[in-house]
Parts: sequence; structure tokens; C-alpha cells
Amino acid sequence: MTALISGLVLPLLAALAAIALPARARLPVALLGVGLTLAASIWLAISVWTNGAITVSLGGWQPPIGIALRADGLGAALGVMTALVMAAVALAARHEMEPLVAGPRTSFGFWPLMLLLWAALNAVFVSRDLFNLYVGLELITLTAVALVAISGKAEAIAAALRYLLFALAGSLLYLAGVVLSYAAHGTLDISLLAARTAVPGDALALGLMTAGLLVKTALFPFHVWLPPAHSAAPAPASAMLSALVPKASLLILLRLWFEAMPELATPVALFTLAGLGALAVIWGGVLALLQARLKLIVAYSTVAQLGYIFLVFPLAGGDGAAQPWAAGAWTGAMFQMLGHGLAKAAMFLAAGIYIAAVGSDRLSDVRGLARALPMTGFAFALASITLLGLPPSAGFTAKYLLMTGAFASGQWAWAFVLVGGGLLAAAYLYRPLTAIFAREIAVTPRPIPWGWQAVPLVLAMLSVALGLLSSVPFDFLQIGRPDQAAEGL
Amino acid sequence: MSLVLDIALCALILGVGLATVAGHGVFRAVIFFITYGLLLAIGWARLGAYDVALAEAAISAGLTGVLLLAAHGRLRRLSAAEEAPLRRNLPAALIATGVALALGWAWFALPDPAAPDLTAALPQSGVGNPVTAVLLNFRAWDTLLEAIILLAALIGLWMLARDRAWNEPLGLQYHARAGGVMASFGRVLPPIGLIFGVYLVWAGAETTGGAFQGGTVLAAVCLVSLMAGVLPAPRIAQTAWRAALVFGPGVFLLSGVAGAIFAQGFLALPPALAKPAIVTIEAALTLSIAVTLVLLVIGPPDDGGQDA
Amino acid sequence: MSLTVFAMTGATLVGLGVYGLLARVHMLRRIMAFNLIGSGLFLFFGAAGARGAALDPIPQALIITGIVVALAASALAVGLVVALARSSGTACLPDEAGDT
Amino acid sequence: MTIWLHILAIALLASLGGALWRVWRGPSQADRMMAAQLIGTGGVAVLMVLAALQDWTLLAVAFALATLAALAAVGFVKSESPDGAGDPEEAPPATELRGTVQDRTRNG
Repeated sequence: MTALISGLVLPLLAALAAIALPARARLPVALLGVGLTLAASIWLAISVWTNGAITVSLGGWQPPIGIALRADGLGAALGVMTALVMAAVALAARHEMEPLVAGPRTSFGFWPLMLLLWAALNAVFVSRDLFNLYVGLELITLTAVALVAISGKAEAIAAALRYLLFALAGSLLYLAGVVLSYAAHGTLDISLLAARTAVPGDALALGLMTAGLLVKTALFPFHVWLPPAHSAAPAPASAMLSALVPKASLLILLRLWFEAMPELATPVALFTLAGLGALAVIWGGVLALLQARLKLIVAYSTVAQLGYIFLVFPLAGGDGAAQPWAAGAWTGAMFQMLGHGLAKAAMFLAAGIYIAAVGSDRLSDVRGLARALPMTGFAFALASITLLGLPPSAGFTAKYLLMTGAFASGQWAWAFVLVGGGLLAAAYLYRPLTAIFAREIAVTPRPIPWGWQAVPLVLAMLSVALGLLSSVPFDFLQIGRPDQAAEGL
Repeated sequence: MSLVLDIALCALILGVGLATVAGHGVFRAVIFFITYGLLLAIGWARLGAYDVALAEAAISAGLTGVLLLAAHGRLRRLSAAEEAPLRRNLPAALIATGVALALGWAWFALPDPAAPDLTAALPQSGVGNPVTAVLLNFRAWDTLLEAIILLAALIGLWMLARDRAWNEPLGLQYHARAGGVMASFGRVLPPIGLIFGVYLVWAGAETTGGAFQGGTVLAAVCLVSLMAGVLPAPRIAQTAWRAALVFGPGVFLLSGVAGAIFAQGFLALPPALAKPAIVTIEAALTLSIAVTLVLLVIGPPDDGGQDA
Repeated sequence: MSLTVFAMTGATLVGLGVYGLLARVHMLRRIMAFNLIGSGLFLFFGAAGARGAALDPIPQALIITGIVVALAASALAVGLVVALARSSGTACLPDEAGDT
Repeated sequence: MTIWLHILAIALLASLGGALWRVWRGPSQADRMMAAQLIGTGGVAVLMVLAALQDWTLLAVAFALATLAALAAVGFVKSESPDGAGDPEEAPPATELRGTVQDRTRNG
């Protein structure tokens, strides 16, 4: 329990201290907060591994009166992934957000916003209360929008405003569903809702919440806000926005469809969700192919990569949940969430290094930079392996498990999406990789400290290691899963 | 007769809502929006939700209105307050009708009310006002995050300042004729508002009131003093202001941690100590909420210059 | 009966807000439309919470939280609109400034 | 007694309807704002009647409404001044008059 609460309290305290303390104390206190929260997240994962899922009733009040928190395998795993990405972001931001480089405004705001975002993500990962999740999502939204706007450029302001528009619309849709479900059942707790007496309004409530969360997850066709927002933010902010923020709304979606109201998962609904995911894979890939800037390619690839995760709905949801292949498909999708997070953060941080080195992320300007900055080029290439789904990366494990589920359940069509998406990813990553590894250097880069260059490399290596050592995370992700799908492959 | 009253009130609310959406002119819409919040507060009074009525009157009708008025003024000076007239938009009308009908259907499909039974829990909560018990005790984690959200919005707002204006005072530099109506108003209102705001926080434990409502009233009088030029505009660099921002959430958070160490868990309040603990937390929160709201309304530092 | 009147008012307000959000392009309009949707939902919620024998305090507390969250979001949105107008001279999003 | 209070509340709401017409009609921004202030006052009156009908704690709501209405009026006056921070008492009368005429042409 202490580990769970520490993951929420420590980043909040560090954020408050970073706001109140004078400028010279800001960076040390923020880095201290990052280190302690990282330790708390790992500690939480270890306690979940040894003791199983951890449940806390806040203030000693049981639901439906109070709010319950619960760290299961998935929540704790996402917490560790978030902690690793945040630690990497902090190490990169030490250089990029230095007052002399970024100016007093950005160097003031970045640290509290980052820490508040972290606290909100951790809060969403463990919350079991639909309204508390709404509050957590709103905190994520406001900090994320501010992080988009932080560069102060005109296109960043427009992108942030569009992002806020979509995110608030999504919040209201979600809130509408929450209102209906409390009005009908008198509880907001996910576990209590699972045991409710079903009423006709439930389908509407679930539909509204799902629609809102899809907007926030930027699933096709609600993805239009994502690429401009993620590419307009400074690189450390983009890394958080792309790797972490969509995972929060996606996790709530999974909790709703697999835990709170699994009996409403009709084949048509599940097919629609996965169909939109498949379209996102294709459409995001095609648009990534057309971009001329590194960060935009990476941002469009987020649209595509998030699409894969939605294949979990028909492969492991509804009637399929009790089938032998469900656990594999479910874990595959979770591997995709974790692997994509690590790899995408590595890519954005690498792009940040290029921007710091040559002042631009146009493919024509980053040509040949692998010669001058070999570690960064290597990091980008390693992260690409995960996005492509090549062995031995986490992306490979994810696609392998999803593919097995598709064949075992006889839903062959989804296998084509996995293969086609992989080919598209190869096509859209080919251009940046050939540019970075070209023989001639287009622009002579400024020197970049080794400590900074190593950051994306470590993240990219972690995304590969997750695939190499997949059996431990596989078992870990099963902790606290809903009972019906506990029987594995 | 009370049904006639409610129907008349709802008709007014709907009319004002329609005028806000459909009428031409952004300024007109802003004014309608202010009256909308006001009528809604009366609606909450009719529903018996007095704490909500207070929040609606203070926050939606009051602060949001001032925020929008100030924004309209700024946009007009940037020649961005004009808008194209509303054209007929059939898809939007269909979606909107669909949403309204779906919600209307959901109302009639609701099963019998199933509110959680609070009779055993309320006496343990330390306060007599059940809404305060929910906000500060049963669901304190929501309320803590809510205070943090206000703070996050303020930090986000400050990020919209231009770099060269960062060290300027926050917001516009208000001035008024010394001894004029505005300046006298700025001196007369604050003492009254101060007492009323403190009363709302104190009363909130047992009857209508609370930290957010009281904080809003305090913010309102503070804003009037600022606008009248009685108070100097704050700067981000001033540590006292930043400390005031984090004081309330900090006290709330640390009292939660104290609950984890000395009582049953995070945010737990032992029944014997619940009342003083809640009043302390509310007092600290009120101060921070008031300061945060003031700074949210006056906006980021502004040197008044134009972008190229 | 009165509760039904308030609930239907809430549902209609949500519809009005949705229309404003989709059909209006000036960003201050859209911020107001958001608040309309939010308050309509809350009105519906408040009416639902008043159906039982005693008034349920939990919806009231959630609504107060929601009102404060809406204010925070509105304040940030208003700041962004002013910043947008300062940098681009319009209070509409780039690809929508021309139409409607 | 309650029936009379109900009738009084309905009559006050009807008067708010009249003020709302003024907000719609304008024509100047000051007209609309003054009408909104009138609605604020009327709203306070309605709440006081409701306080008599339902619960006296509603007086706190009425008082909050009155305080915040004052803020809205100040906010309006400020945002209408040329630099957004001024005060009509400071400006020479001629400028103010011209401003009003412009308002009328813009909104009329």
C-alpha cells in the first residue's frame, strides 16, 4: 500500500515544491522527485509481483461511499513503463530545458507540468472509480495541452487549442456515460459495476464513455488532433505525450470493456472497435509515409501503432474471453502498449537530439547524422525494430501473440492487418533511416553530450529487452486479471 | 404552483441557452452566458442543491463570465472578436438532436434510485453538511486532484506568456482615477466580501458553503481591488504568491500522508479529529483557491506589445 | 414531475451545446458551448440524484468538482484563444477561419 | 402564504424575461450589460423569495450572486476601456462619446 500511495504523493509533492521554490532549487527538487517516483513505481511492481494485486480504500471508506484504488499487473506494468520514460525524459530535459537554452518561462513550467502529468497518469493507472478517472483524465489533458503550447510558437498554440477542443469533447462524452451509470446503479466503482443488475441504459452509458475515450486515444477517425500536437511540442514533451498520454484513456477503455461491463461486448461492437483500429493502422501508416519531418513521421506512426492495440477487443473480449487464446491475445496487446511506449519515447528523444544538433528535423537536414551522432542513430534504428515488429523486440512478441490469437480464433482478417501494418511501417521508417544513415552529412551538427545521447539508446534497448525476456512480463501482466480469462494458452 | 414556477424557470434557462448558441455577436453571447449561469443557480436552488447553487452562482455566473468578458475585450483590441454569421448546419443539428433525445430516453429508462446508504458513515465524517463530508472526507482524493487541476491550469496559462514578458507583472496594469467611483468601490467591497468568504468556509462544515465557494468570493473581492488599482499586480517571481498557490494542496496532501502514518490509511481522518482537520484543510485550500482563481482570471504576464 | 422538467432541460441544453460546438467556429463560442454541455449534464445528474427519498449528496459533490474543473479548462482555453489571436489575428482555428 | 410567494417568484421570473429581451435587443454593449445587471438583481430577489419558501440558507447564495455581479460590472467597464485596464472617469468625455457611437453602429 505504501508503494502505491508513494507513486501518487511523491510526484505531486515534487511538483508543488518545483512551483514554490526559487529557480536554483527547481531542477534538483524536480530530479529528486523523478528519482523517488521511479523507485516507488518499481517498488510497487515488486510488491504486486510478490503479493498479487494491491487494493486500497482511500480514507478507509469502502465503495460505493469512498474511492478504491487497485494496482494489478497491468496497472503496475504501465506504471513502471511510465517511470522509465519519465526518467529518460527528465535526463534529456536537463539539457533541453536548461534556463539558458529554453528561457526562464519554459524552464519554470516544464518541471511542474511533467510531474503533475506523471501523478495524474499514476492516478489513472490504479483508480477503480469512474469519476475519479474523469478527474485524472482532466489533469492529464490540461498538463498535456500546456506541454504542447510550451514552445510558444504560433503553430504550437493552434495545435494545443485543437487538442484541448477534442480532449474536452472527449471528457464530456465520457462524463455523460459516468452520469448515466451512477444515476442507474448508485456506484462509480468498477468492481461494484461488474456485479450490478443490468438495465437498458447501460449500453448508452458504455457507448458514450467509449466514444469519449476513443477521442482521447486518437483512434481513427478522431486522430486529426494528434500529429500536429505531438510534433509541435518540444521533444521531451512529445515523448511523454506520444508514449504515455494515450495509454491512460486506452487503459480505462480496457477496464470498461473487460472488467466493468463485459457482458455488453457484443460481436458487432468488438468488431467495430477493432475495425477502427485496423483503419488507424493503415491510415496512420499512409500519412506517415507522406511526411517530410522526422517528428511528424513519428507522430503519425503513433496513430498507426495505437490501432494494433484495438485488435484485443475481438480477440480477447466478449464471448472470446473464456477461450484458450484470449490470454495470449490480451497479453500481446499489453506488450504493444508497453513496447510502443518505450520505443516511441526513444524516437522522440532522438529527434530532440537532432533538433538540438542541427536546428531542424527535416529529413533533408538530418541526413548522415548517424556518422556524427552514432548512438542516436543506433537508438532510432533499435526503436524502429520494435515498431516494425521484428524479433526479438517487444513489438515482435506483441504481434506474434496477437497473430496467434487471430489464427486460433479463426479471425484471419486481423492477421492481414498485422502483416500489412508491419509492411507499411517498414515503408515509412525506411525514409528516415536511410536519411540518418546516409554517407554524406547535410548539416554539420553541434556537439551533444554523451550523457544525453545515451538516454534514447537505453530506452530503445529496453524496448528490445522486453521482447527478449518476455516470460516474466507475460506472467506479471496476468496478475489481477478478471477471472474469466485467467486460463491461458 | 411550484411546477409552474419550475417550468417558467426552465423555459427561461432554455431560451437563454438558445440565445447563447444561436444569437449573432460574440459579446451578446457572453452576456447571455452570464445570465445563464445566474438562472441555473436558481435552478439548483429549486432542486434543493444549495451548495451547488452557491458554486454555480460564484463560479459559472461570476468568474467564468468575467473571464469571458475580459477575453472578449482583448480579442476586440486584437480585432479578433468578430465572427461569421451562423449558417444552417444540418449534420450538426442532427447530431445535437440525437444526443438530446438519447439523454431524454435515458431519463425515462432509469431504474429506481439506488443511492449509497450514508446514514452510518455521516456521523463518522466529522461534519454536518453531507456534501462537505463527501468532498473533504469520503471522496477527498477527487477534491485534492481538483485543487491540483486549478494549479495545473494556471501553470499552463503562464506558459502562454511571451518570453520577453515573463518578468512583467501578471495581467494588465489596471489604473483608475484616484478617489473616483472605481477606486472607492475597490476599498468598500473587499471588507464585506472578506467576511462573507470566511463565513462561507466556516459555515460549509455544517450548512451551505465550502472551500471552493468561499475561495471564489475571496477571489472576486481581490479581483475588484486589483482592477480598481488598490492592490498592485503580482509577479511570478514573487515567492510569497507562489507559496500561497501551493499552500492549500500541500497541507491537504501532507494531512493525507499523516493519515497514512497515524490513522487507517492515506487521506483517513479519525472521527474524533475529523472536524478540526477538515476545517484546517478547508481554510488552507480556500487561501490557495482564491489566489489561484485571481491569477487565472488576470492571465499571464503581458507587456502589451503586439507580435510581429 | 418537476424533476423530469429539469432533466429534460438538461438534456436539451446538452443538445444546444453540441450544436454550438459543431456549428460555431469562433473559439469563445465553443468555450461557452462546452460549458453549456457540462452544465446540462450536471442538471440531468442533479435531477437524477434528487429522485430518492433523501437528496443524494454524492452527485452534488461530483457536480461541484465538475464545475471547478470546467472553470480550470475554460481559463486555459481562453488563454489559448487570446494567444492564438495575438499570433495569428483570428480567434478561429486555422483551417476553419474561412468557412461558415 | 406559500401560494403568494410562488406567484411572486413567477412574476419576478417574468420580469427577468423582459430584461432578457433587452439583452437580446441591445443595441449597445452597455445596454446589454445593464440588462444583465438587472437580471442579477432580479435573480437575487428570486433567490430571496425562494429562501422564504424553502430554506433560509439560500440567502447565502443570493449574497454570493450580488457580490459576483459587482465583479462582472467592474470587469465589463475595464474590458471596454481603450487599453482594457482603464476607467471611464479618467478618459476625456469626447472619446467616450465616440466609443458609444461606434458601439451602436457595430451592434445595431
